Amino acid sequence: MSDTTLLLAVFEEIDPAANAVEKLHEMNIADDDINIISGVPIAHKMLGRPHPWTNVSKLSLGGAFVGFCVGLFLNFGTPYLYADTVSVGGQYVTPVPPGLIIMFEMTMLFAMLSAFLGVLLDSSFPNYRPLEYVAEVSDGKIAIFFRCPNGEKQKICGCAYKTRRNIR
Amino acid sequence: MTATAKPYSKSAKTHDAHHEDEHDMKQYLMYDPKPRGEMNRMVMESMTTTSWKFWVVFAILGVLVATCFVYAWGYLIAEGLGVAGVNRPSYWGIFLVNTVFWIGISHAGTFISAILRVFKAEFRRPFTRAAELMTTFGLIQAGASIFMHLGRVWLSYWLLPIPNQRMLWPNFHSPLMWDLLAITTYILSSTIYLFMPLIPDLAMARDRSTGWRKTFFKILALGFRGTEGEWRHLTTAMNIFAFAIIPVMFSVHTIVSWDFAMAMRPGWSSSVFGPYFVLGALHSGMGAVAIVLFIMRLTMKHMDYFIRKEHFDALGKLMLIVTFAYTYFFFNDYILQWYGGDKWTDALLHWLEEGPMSWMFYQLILFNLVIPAFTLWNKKIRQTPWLLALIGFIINIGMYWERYLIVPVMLTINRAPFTWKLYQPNIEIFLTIGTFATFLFFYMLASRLIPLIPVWEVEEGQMTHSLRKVGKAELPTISEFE
Amino acid sequence: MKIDLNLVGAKGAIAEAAEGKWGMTIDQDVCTGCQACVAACAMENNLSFVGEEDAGYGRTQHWIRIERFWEGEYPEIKATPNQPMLCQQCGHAPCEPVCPVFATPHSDAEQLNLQVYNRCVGTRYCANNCPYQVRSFNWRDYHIDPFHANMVDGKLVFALHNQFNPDVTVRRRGVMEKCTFCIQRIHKAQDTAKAEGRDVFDGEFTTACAQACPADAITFGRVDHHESLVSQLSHHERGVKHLEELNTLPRVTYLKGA
Amino acid sequence: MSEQVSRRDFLKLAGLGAATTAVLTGCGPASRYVTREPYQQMPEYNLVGHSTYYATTCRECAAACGIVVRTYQGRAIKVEGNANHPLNLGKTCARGQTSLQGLYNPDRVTDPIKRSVRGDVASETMNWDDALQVVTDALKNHKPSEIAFLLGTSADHLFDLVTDLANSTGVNAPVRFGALSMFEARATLSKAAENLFGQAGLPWFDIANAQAVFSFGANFLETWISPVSYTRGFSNLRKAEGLKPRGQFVQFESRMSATGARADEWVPLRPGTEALVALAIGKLVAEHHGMEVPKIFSGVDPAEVAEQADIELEALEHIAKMFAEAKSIAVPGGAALGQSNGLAVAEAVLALNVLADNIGKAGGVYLSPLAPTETEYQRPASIQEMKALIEKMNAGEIKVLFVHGGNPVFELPLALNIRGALGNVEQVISFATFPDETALESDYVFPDHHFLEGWGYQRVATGVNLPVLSGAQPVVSPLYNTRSTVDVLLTASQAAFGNALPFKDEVEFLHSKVIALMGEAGGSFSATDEESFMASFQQYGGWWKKSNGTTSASDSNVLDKTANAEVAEFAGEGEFFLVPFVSPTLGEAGANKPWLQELADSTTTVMWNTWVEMNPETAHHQGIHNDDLIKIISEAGEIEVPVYLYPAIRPDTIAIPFGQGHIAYGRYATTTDENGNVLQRGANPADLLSIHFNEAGDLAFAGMKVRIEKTGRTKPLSRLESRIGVYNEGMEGH
Repeated sequence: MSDTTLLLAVFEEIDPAANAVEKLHEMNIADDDINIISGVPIAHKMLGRPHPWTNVSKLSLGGAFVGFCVGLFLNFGTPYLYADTVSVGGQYVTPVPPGLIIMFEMTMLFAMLSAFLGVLLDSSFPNYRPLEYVAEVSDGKIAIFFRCPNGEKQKICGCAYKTRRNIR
Repeated sequence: MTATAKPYSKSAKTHDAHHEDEHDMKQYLMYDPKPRGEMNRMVMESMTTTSWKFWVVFAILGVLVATCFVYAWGYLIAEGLGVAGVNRPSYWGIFLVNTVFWIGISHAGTFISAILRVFKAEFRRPFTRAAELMTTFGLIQAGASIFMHLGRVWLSYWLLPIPNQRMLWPNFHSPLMWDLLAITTYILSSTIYLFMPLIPDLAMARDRSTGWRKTFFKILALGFRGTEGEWRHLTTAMNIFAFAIIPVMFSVHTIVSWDFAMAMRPGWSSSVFGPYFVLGALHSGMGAVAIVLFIMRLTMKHMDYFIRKEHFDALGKLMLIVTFAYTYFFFNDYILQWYGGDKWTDALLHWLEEGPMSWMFYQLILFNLVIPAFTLWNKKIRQTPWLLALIGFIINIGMYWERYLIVPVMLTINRAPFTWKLYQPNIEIFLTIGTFATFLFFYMLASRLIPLIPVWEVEEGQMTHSLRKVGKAELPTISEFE
Repeated sequence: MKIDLNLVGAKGAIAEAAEGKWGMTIDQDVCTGCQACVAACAMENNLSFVGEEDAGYGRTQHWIRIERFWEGEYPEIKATPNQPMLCQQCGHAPCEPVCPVFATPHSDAEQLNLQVYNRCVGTRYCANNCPYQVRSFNWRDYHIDPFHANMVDGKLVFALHNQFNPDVTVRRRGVMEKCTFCIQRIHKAQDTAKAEGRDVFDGEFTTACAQACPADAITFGRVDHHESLVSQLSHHERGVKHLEELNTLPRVTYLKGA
Repeated sequence: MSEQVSRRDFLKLAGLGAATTAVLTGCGPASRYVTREPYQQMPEYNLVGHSTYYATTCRECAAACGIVVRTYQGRAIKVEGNANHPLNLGKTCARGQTSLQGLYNPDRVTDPIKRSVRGDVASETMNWDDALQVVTDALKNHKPSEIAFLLGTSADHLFDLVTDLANSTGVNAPVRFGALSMFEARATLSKAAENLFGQAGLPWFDIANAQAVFSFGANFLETWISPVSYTRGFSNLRKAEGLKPRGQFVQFESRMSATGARADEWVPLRPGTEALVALAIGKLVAEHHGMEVPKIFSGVDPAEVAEQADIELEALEHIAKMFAEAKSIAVPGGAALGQSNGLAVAEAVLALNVLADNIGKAGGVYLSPLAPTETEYQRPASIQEMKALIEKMNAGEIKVLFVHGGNPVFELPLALNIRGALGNVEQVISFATFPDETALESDYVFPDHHFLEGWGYQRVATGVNLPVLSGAQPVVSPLYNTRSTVDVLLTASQAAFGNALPFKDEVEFLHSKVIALMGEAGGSFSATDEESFMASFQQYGGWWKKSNGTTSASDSNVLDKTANAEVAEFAGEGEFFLVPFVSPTLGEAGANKPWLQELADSTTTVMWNTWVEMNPETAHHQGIHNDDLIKIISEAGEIEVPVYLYPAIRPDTIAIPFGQGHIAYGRYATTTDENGNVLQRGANPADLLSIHFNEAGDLAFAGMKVRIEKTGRTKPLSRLESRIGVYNEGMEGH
């Protein structure tokens, strides 16, 4: 790490930011070394960035399956945990229609809980350690952090419209 | 973007003046953009500018919470339900009226934020948060009301899907059990759904505050910065929630209606109760949103910028549609009972229409069907905030009456006419005041602690707007980022 | 554990043997409405009295009540035959499935509706769903209201508590209760019979209400033993089940008409 | 004998345990209700967890039903009927069932007390030695003629003891009184039997074996004379068995009673016309049979009677036809006898039975057999006799009055002013178990045991065609520092008069009375030695003859008598006939049993209060609604009662139940305001009664006209029934 420098560029508008990203690409700075922070969710296509990867959907799907199984267990499993089944109102011990309700609710609950869990895991939330950040992004500016070899710092700065400061 | 379209982004201001009607422009938040920093400042100011009037109201509510909620509930628990008005045959009383009512209120939040989000209805943006807060706080009141209703609330954990000491699990045949699971699902998911879009705004507030507020926002913002990945995870999850929470929302109120409809009782046993309840919930929820928006606009600084006539207008249209849909289901339920000719249902209808509570029945029709249907078609009325709030208030009274009629008044009539007794609320009145006070108390507290306007969503909306020239006219177009 | 697939189902409920085990007949033609059954039930089952105000408001704790209506106008007016209404111990009890905590399950052994007081959390759904409206809820701690006590040496002494039947639980506030067909007497008789190596014979015991009834309007016993008196009476041509159309399979047969 | 005494001793031991361990602990689970009995204090044959059953006799009314009390670890748990007892055959009424709430009533008098100011609740506790001295002094320091005993209708052994005392020392013979006997007009019934059949006593009506019952005001399914026995009779009447058809039942009365509510034909005749209607039916029946109309019936014209009675002639003829064509029985009773012509009513109705030729036959009228140990029917005092006693008291002829078993201050008409008369008595000593109104007006209360704690016997006056002496024994040891009045009187009289009553204690006295039956043939059990006989007497709950002991009456000349065919006279001004009736659930003294208060009245389902029944049409014209508090004004007094719009009462009649209106008698019989002051619960119709008698000396309690005034206030009545469901209130269009 010591041979790289973290640089920050802050833009008011999307178009210059997109140009800057393009320039960085031209300078052979990999997408992995660029981190863009914005106050609104800017689609990756606008800045010419690769599609960000996320686990949220998969986790949610997995949660849904777990929830379905929990519902299945609650309705069709628990009544058989006793030696004698408890009968009520002449109904089946494990009736299907109410079971559908239980399974639906549990599926949705677990799906949503795990989607949220996915957000937390994927974004490493909560995380209170200081990380590269500028408060201006929440005023609508777009910040581009990028990592470049120490030697190319000047060159890049010359190309960039503006350099505020680097972190670390 | 097409060549003819002019972006309505921040730089639009610097463009040559459009000769648009200024007044008309003011109706639309999206066409009246301000820089993000300015909006941030306004939202932060609205949160921190507190007049003495606020504290007076807040103190009164605090006293009401302490007396009508905390003390009254403690008294109820200590004395037993004898201090309430429940009796045979009205074993259920206002507590369940309140439960249904608050769950109904809570539906508007989800409806506005999830359905309108899925259908990309732009006008939703500035008030999704206010509506979602209603969902969460309304559900808290609904949950509290259920617990007030229980005869032995200290044993309510026996309802949880865990085995007791003797390894006995709860009974999943019971609609109350479905209800418990559905409401739990709903309260958890809607709270998360409130929280996720709030994270960027909390981060914004974190960056703009000092002292204890900074710590508070820092903890709640979870360390959000706004990286591409964070946005991606967040928006993905929000999309999942938006789609998943809609069926959950429908299921919750349907299952609430099944608490009644599953019972072997005249008036209750109706297959239309599910959608009827859902529409009723939306009806009262929309009305409540109108009231909340009106109050926010009236009392909070800068809110007249964010909440405009277009929002009241759009809300009014929604309310009108819901009114028609509600009327349809109301009539559907009524004619089904009316035509059936069953002895007991007949008696029930007589009771509703001629009994001592018939005034409630007629007010229901007037407040829920007639007044909204005959006023909301008028654009002027829709665009007048206080009028819309008033109509929302009337609808909510009507909807409260509807639940009151369904729970204790309908319970009076059963198949054992020897037992028919009228229900008269007792301590429930105080506890009802208590739940309303608690709701408002929480809401006022929240208005000081969290940004009530989702600034990033508003900005996102403004960024997606543009004017497109068609012939001589310039028409707004909308595109989503995704 | 082997799962019995007959217990899993989506279609309607399984019909329990229509007759059940214990049953009762009430001859409405001879019932005089004297309230002896109500008093006997109260004494046997530790029912609490609720006082004037609550009683008038529909909070009486009667497990059995005598209903009468009017027919006609003066002077051609008649009181309808008295109808003692108590828990019908339905085979398909609407109260049972709606309880979220299994506080009112069905006894497979005795084919009665049980009420498990210490499991009850007081949702009162069962009472709403009872078409006969025979469940009563403990709205207050009636039994330990200090009004009934005397202060003796600085302590509250409830003289009336001496009368409590030790075989029956005393209920506190927040709990639903209802007629149990005097299940404590059923069990006692069964225990005695078992100890003596025989079956319970017809008429060996009866419920408190039937025992007290001066008009002998109430008969209790095994409806599944065809030679028993109650079984024969319940097949009487005057026999009617209340709200039979609801398919609740009530175990109480009313002998109507004359 | 020693066997019983020793058992009594160990019962006492067990009771001590009960008293000391019955103190409840503080908060906790439901188990706090369980009080435990130390093992070492259990009677030797008691098994822990097993119940012991004792046979005794119910004294909630004078009928003397046999009961079996289940006891458990020294506590009485449940009253059951004594299945062997011929009167009630194992059945009980609600008042018998709740007698345990009398035993364990929190308002019992627990110690002998002395009251310095009569009528003041304040009193001081005494010990029994001082109390006995008070009684001894009272007996010793007064002339025997200045000493009087006012007893209740139950506890026959006490009555016998005082009678013996009167016979041997010259004190006034005991006077017995109970509100029930007043409202049943027992003296009238007894007098009618004497006039017609030559023998005083209560007739017994075998309705079970009749085919049609015609009751003139007799509320035999509620409180009348022996309700459990008559209810069984009614049940058997209704049950069709084999060739026996279901019996018919016709009731004549102006207000539908719980008994009338069960009738096939309910005939709301104008009060005072019962005798005429009975005679007219007799005439029509005779004509139906084509026989010569007997002299007794010949004086009436059915058409005129129908008009006087406000009924259709066709209805009368229809009823007469029913009477003629079935095995019929006519029963006189209740309000019909409590009128100026009550004796005529009783005679006319009994004459109908003679016409039906059912005297002494199955399904007919018997003269009740005399109970064992009885030489003649000893009926309670009529109000005329009570009035004589009160006049004696007012004249200062009575210096000491002993009161036991009744509550005359509450039960007697206010117009008799017994409270004032007590003021003229130097010393009033009450033996009350409960702090009732009479005890409040006494100088001393020396509490007797509750009947479940005491010994005794009770004679079955009527209700079964067997002579029955019903035995009583303690089922629990006395809860409080109470003492049997018999023991008190034995001790005191021995101190005052020497050996006037030579018995060691109550048990020895009982023994002396009961053992006389040992030699009688045909008894329900037999024994060769006295101890076995007494043991069996207690064990079976009494002694009775196994075969029919009814005497057949001579009815030869009855139909040739002349009947007094006139309408009753009514005292007072007003537009309404007043019908007071005994509350079917409370009886005369049930108001302090909370569960009796909470039982729904059979006809109105009202609980915990007094109501006045009024025809809805009348009320509508007067602008009176349900729960309106109205003032009822008679020539003797006025009371305020809430209205119950009762659809089955004549428009010119109002009816009020007797049983409530206590200002003392414990927390359940009274109410309290928010400051804890004791208030009257309900109202007492006895306050309205003016003093007019029928020919037999019974009060013409139903022979009054009253007027009403609206007060503008309301008092909601607690009803079990739904006003919506039963009366369509709030659903007029339905």
